[in-house]
Amino acid sequence: GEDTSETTAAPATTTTASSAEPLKFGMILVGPQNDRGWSQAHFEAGQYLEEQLGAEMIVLDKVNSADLPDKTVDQVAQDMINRGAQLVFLTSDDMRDGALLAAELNPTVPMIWSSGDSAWAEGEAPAPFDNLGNIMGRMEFGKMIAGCAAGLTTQTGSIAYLGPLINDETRRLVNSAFLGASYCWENYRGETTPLEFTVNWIGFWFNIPGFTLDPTQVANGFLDAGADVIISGIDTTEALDVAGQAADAGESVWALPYDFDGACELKPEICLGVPYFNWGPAYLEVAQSVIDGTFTATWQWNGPDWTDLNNKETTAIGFVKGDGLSADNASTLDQFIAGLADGSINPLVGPLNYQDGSTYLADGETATDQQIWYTKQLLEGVTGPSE
Amino acid sequence: MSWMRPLGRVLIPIVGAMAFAILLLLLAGANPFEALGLLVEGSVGSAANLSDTLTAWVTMVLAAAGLVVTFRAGLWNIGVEGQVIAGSIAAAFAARTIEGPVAVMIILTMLAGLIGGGLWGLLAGTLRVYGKVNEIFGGLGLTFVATSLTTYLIIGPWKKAGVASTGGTDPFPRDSWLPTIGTLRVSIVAVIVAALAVVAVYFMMRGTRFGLRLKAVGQNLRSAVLFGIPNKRYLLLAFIIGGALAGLAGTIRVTGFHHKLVPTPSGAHGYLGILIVLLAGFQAKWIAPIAFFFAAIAVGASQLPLQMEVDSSLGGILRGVLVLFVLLFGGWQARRAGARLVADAAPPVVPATPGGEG
Amino acid sequence: MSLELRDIHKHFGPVRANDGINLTVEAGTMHGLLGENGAGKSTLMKVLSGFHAPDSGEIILDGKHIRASSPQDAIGHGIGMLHQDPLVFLPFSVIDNFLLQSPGGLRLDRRSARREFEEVCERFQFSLDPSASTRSLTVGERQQLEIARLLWLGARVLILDEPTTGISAPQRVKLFATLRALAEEGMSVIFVSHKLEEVEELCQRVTVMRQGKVVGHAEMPTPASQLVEMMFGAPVEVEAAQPIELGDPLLRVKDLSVEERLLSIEALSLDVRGGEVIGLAGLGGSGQNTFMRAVAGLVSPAGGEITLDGKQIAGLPYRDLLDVGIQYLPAGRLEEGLVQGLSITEHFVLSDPDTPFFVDWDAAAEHAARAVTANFIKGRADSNAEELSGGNMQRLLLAMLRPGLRLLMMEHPTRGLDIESANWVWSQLLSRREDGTAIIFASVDLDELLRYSNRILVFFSGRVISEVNASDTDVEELGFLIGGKVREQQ
Amino acid sequence: MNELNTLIFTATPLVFAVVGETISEKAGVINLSMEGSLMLSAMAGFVIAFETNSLLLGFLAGAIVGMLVALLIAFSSIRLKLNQVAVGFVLFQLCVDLSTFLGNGHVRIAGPTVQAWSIPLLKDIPVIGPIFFEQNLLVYVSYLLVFGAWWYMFRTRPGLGLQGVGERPEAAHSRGIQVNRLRYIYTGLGGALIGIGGASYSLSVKIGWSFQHTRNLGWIALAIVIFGGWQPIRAAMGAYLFAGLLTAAQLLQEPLPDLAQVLPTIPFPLMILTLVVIYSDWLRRLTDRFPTLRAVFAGEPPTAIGTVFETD
Ligand SMILES: Nc1ncnc2c1ncn2[C@@H]1O[C@H](COP(=O)(O)OP(=O)(O)OP(=O)(O)O)[C@@H](O)[C@H]1O
Ligand SMILES: Nc1ncnc2c1ncn2[C@@H]1O[C@H](COP(=O)(O)OP(=O)(O)OP(=O)(O)O)[C@@H](O)[C@H]1O
Ligand SMILES: [Mg+2]
Ligand SMILES: [Mg+2]
Repeated sequence: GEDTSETTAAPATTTTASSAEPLKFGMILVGPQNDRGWSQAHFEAGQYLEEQLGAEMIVLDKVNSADLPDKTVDQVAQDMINRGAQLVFLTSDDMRDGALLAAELNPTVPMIWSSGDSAWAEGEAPAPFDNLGNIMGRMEFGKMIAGCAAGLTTQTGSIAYLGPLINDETRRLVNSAFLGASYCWENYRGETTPLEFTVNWIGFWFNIPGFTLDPTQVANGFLDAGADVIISGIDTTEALDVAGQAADAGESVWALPYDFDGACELKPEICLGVPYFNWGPAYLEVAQSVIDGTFTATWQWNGPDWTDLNNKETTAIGFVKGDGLSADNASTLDQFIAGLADGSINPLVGPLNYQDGSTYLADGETATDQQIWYTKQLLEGVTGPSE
Repeated sequence: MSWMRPLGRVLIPIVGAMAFAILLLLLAGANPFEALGLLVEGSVGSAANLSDTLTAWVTMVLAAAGLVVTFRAGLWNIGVEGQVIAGSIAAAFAARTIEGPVAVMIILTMLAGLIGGGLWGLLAGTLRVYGKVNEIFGGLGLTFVATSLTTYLIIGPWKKAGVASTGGTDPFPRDSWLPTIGTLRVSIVAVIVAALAVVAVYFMMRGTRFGLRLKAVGQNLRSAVLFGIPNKRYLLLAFIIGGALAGLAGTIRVTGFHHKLVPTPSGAHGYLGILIVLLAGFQAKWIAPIAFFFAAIAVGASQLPLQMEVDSSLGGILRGVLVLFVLLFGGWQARRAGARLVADAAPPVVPATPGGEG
Repeated sequence: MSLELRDIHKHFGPVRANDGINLTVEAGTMHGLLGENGAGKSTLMKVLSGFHAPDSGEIILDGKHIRASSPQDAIGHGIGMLHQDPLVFLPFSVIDNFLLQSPGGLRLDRRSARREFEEVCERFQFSLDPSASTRSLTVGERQQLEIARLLWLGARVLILDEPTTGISAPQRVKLFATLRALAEEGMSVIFVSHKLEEVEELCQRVTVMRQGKVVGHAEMPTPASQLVEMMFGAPVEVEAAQPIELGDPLLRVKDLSVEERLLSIEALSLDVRGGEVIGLAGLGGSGQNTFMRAVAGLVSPAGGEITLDGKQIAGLPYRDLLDVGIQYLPAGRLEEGLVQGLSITEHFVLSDPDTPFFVDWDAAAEHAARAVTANFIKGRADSNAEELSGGNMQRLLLAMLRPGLRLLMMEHPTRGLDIESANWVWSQLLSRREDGTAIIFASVDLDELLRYSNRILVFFSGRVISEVNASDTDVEELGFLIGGKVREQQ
Repeated sequence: MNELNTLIFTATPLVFAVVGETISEKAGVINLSMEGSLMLSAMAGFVIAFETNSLLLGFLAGAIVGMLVALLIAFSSIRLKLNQVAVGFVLFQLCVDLSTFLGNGHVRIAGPTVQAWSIPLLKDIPVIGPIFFEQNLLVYVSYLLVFGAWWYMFRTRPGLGLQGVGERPEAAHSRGIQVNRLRYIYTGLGGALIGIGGASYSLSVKIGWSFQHTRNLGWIALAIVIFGGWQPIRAAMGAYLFAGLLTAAQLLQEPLPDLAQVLPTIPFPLMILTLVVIYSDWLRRLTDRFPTLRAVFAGEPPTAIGTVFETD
């Protein structure tokens, strides 16, 4: 096949797509494109690009070594480039090595490794490829809102978090949910007994029976142990399914799924809401820069559009309230969101300790981006393993 | 011509399997000929695709060649999958801990893989020979143990610095990657190793006393003892050889393809090896072409969702239906001919029963 | 109940096992069925009992045509068959065996079945424990279990296919008494055997088969030589063993003990000289085979010494003993002796200790073809072992014996063989003596033991209860020794 | 308490599957396709229930799919004399791929689910009631199935015949049992139960359908059948034990984080260990001495498992 790397030398920023032909871009998904979670959110962002730019998406889902054993991530990227992709999105934390290799082999093709930190000069592991950028949403806000909704709703004072595998990102998100929940529990409900906040990790982004813990079982276990709100951190919707069943059986329980704005639809009446990624705007901007020939590899960590959390044109992360959230709590939640927006509420200010008692943020200290991104432990008050 | 009949036995089921796949595609509302064309183009349509196909071919051939040995010894070595994984783990260990020039690394990682796979085979063999645990169940169990071990290593001792991701370990140092030519991904070394293995197994089974004795052990353990064959030793040896070749496949998966240890390093190539050997009627001479066909489907199928909205599982369906039809058709033919069973070449499935009379 | 078979045909592939058989059995009689190996006797009986469906032919029972196309139908018509190897279920208890596929409702009533079982057993003086595991029964007891079951189900025609091959003399006496009692009650008995004296003892009429056809009927008594001539088409000479000068002491077993699951051998001692033939007698499972297997290194002894030509061999595996001149032939020819799926050529290659690593297949095929001719094996060099008949399997096994053996051990050398094959087997074995080979064999055929042995060891429950010179004893005495009578008297 | 209730609930699909496979293997047919047929029937069960909005039709579809796969194995073994392991293995792979291909349009959508229903009176029994009788209908059916299958196998006349067929088919035949017909029936029945197990996942325990929704659970079920020594009650206990291990994995994650992910694979080493113990001389000597223990410990596979029976 024609190999684009032979043209070499020219820096990525000079690649210009002819304006006559529509942009072709590749979208590499780690899970199924219809997972009602992480992968579907990316897939729909791709469709958004097609709509907005008349661009053409080449998509391949289930790109992981178990489900697609005979292609590696970099080979898939190469296939897409060979098919004419001028921009490739590699959309999982798992794709780090493939992304770096693909970027190295195709220095003129712009690529985005989502949720990664390779282009962050101040990050822990910057990589020297100027055609590989990163995009991530500031989901810590989404998780704080989700936590708040949980804290406002819980009757038993016990909230559970269905965690995937353990890394910086997932610790960051658990801590955010915990901070949001505690804030609302204490400040809006005036409770003084500390909130019970438990996390169990299943071991991977989604369930592989026999190897990961079974999220269905874990979610059931949460309910058995007395939790009445489950916050999901995994790619799929088991937490909502299980809570829905319990609710059907007459129990008062709720859940918050994750990643995808349509996730509540499976069981709206007990869904408190869903924090989701809206990759569209950032991806659109990148695609436009490729068309314009102005692409530069940057690390983006985009926050919500506080003026309208659910504006699909502008926000990087959002939160859709669910039918399970009572009207009172919904308005309290809006209050919390407004506080986050104007900065009057910032749960990520010290004093905060890690689980082992060591200091995370000293009294009055506001967390830096590095401190938030590279979260090393769960916080004091969260039950569950940190590593 | 001796090859005409087996060819005919394969051709009719191929047509049947194709018909089935076309039907499915029509049901899914896709153009079947475009899809089948894509399968071909995606697997052999360009040098890059062909090289990807060859990369898959190498490991399938190695696993299948090892299976010929264990099947000959009457063993349903379904644990081959675990042996591939064990080889991957051992090779990864070598690649991560030893430093050296490329040539040295090739030899050491392959040696490690041979040993790792061989030991995993030996484990199933020990359970079979000394614990009377049927190799089907022992092997399946050990496969899951090997997978657990992989996951454990990846999120535990071999995790990436600062990250506990199941995506895989850090890539190995470049010196332990199998060298490739230009931008193609296939390694000539790997292809040569696989070809040598299949030829060696062919001659071992056909022309040597070892092959004959192995067959005697496979057909009737008790008679074999009375022929003075060291029964246990042969059974264990078959497991070791089969496991070692599978382990070599595992090595090439990690040093020539993934370049790191991933949770499922085998990519189910061990399981595919079983299908290949079933299709080949347990004969070494058919392995290489059938494995190529399988590799082409595996690699070509990834183009289906890229180009049209067809799930890549279609490739697996095509493969599965094909093997099923070949088996069924063979059985039907044998029945019609009133001849002895085609599947006779397959070892009888008799789970090890406790000795004694009966 | 009278029975008539008309023009029965049954073929297996190209083999015409039954080719137009006509046979009449009168009510209340015992009818013998004779014939060489492969004559089609078992096939005919399986057709009669519904196990095999005939290709064509009629079965007439008490004047009525019946269609016994399944065992169920046959049992319904009162036809019951005792197979050569009793078809019982080993892991089940005796009572469950008794009940399996008995008529009745959904629920199993083991308690009342037990009562009925005990009644049947009492009638025929069988002593079977209903709750015992079937695995622990001897072949004779398994036969009794089957007979009890068939009678309980109302069998009026009883077929017995070589019922005496696996049982001892006292068990045989008991079986025959049972059969006579049944015949007196009006039952018809069909008795298949290779042993003329048994047929003479029991039957009123005999039918002789050869190559799928009936070659004649005879009213008993008929001289044995005439029956043999009908069976083989020519008279068969039984040559007596010529006495031979015994050589030096060869094998010495001292205080051998073996522990096995159902049996242990204690403190067994034996000296064998070159050219000597030792017969091992005893009920099935009394330790004869275990003893031979221990000497052959197939079972590891718990204690004791075994020396061959003065060299310690206890604990060595069989494959090493092969090299010092010990060989062992098992009773299960296809189960343990030959390898299904391998050709005769491949068998010869396997058995040749000097085969090089790379096999010369052309030379091997030539060698095998010569051996097939020399040993009168009916088959080709490329025939697979399982295609051979029982007698030819035995010929192949003997043809593969190594040259220059010191000690040959054999289980049931002529079990299931017709007289002609049996003679050939023994002529081969006896010729080995001349090179000083000692022979140890186990058999339940008392004539065989008496005719060919120098000495006979009688086993009972893992011990040698007596040792007799073959010339000093007779069938009667030996038979009762085997039943453990001696022990009881002591 | 609650945990035990959940344990029973989540183990229920496995209970159906292991009892089904036990019946099939008892008759001498090993259905190695279980991993695939469980998955395909989970898919079919969900899709049909969703499209028709009828749970009953969903379960029926699951049962039919499971039965068809099983009958294909029986057919190729009985009529075509093919090796059961070979055919079962191929069908495993084929069914997994088919489930993905055919189920792609119904991923992660809400469909009908089996609703909880407590048994009046029984649910009020202290301790036991809340664990066993505050479940759904499927769970109650599984209780009946386990005891029914056990009773049928070991306490009835046809049950003895079923065992005979898998133990020594030629002996069963000589007694007038129609061996191959029974093998079709029991394999089909076993397959249907596996299919109901699959549908129980998608309609009751892991509701909905997604890519490889029941991955590895079929293999686990196969291991449990062996662990259960080919006895329905013991097999069901194995299924509950597996669910218990999952619960334990969750509870132990905090104190023993490294162990948590290993626990779900324990059925496999456990199966191997069971087989080693079953066949050990040590156990044989023990049960020889105390025959009553045999019912508890023994677990020999049906002797004729995997073999072909020909009458002519
Ligand atoms: N009677 C039998 N039935 C079934 N399998 C058997 C039987 N005898 C032997 N085997 C099988 O053969 C294997 C080896 O048997 P055996 O112990 O006779 O070997 P060997 O050649 O004596 O080896 P070694 O000298 O190393 O002990 C056993 O593990 C068993 O699986
Ligand atoms: N199930 C079968 N399939 C194929 N051939 C068979 C089968 N059963 C018997 N035969 C063949 O039919 C012929 C008659 O066999 P049969 O067993 O009836 O002989 P027999 O008279 O009982 O011999 P023996 O005295 O050795 O028991 C033989 O050539 C035998 O090989
Ligand atoms: Mg016979
Ligand atoms: Mg040994």
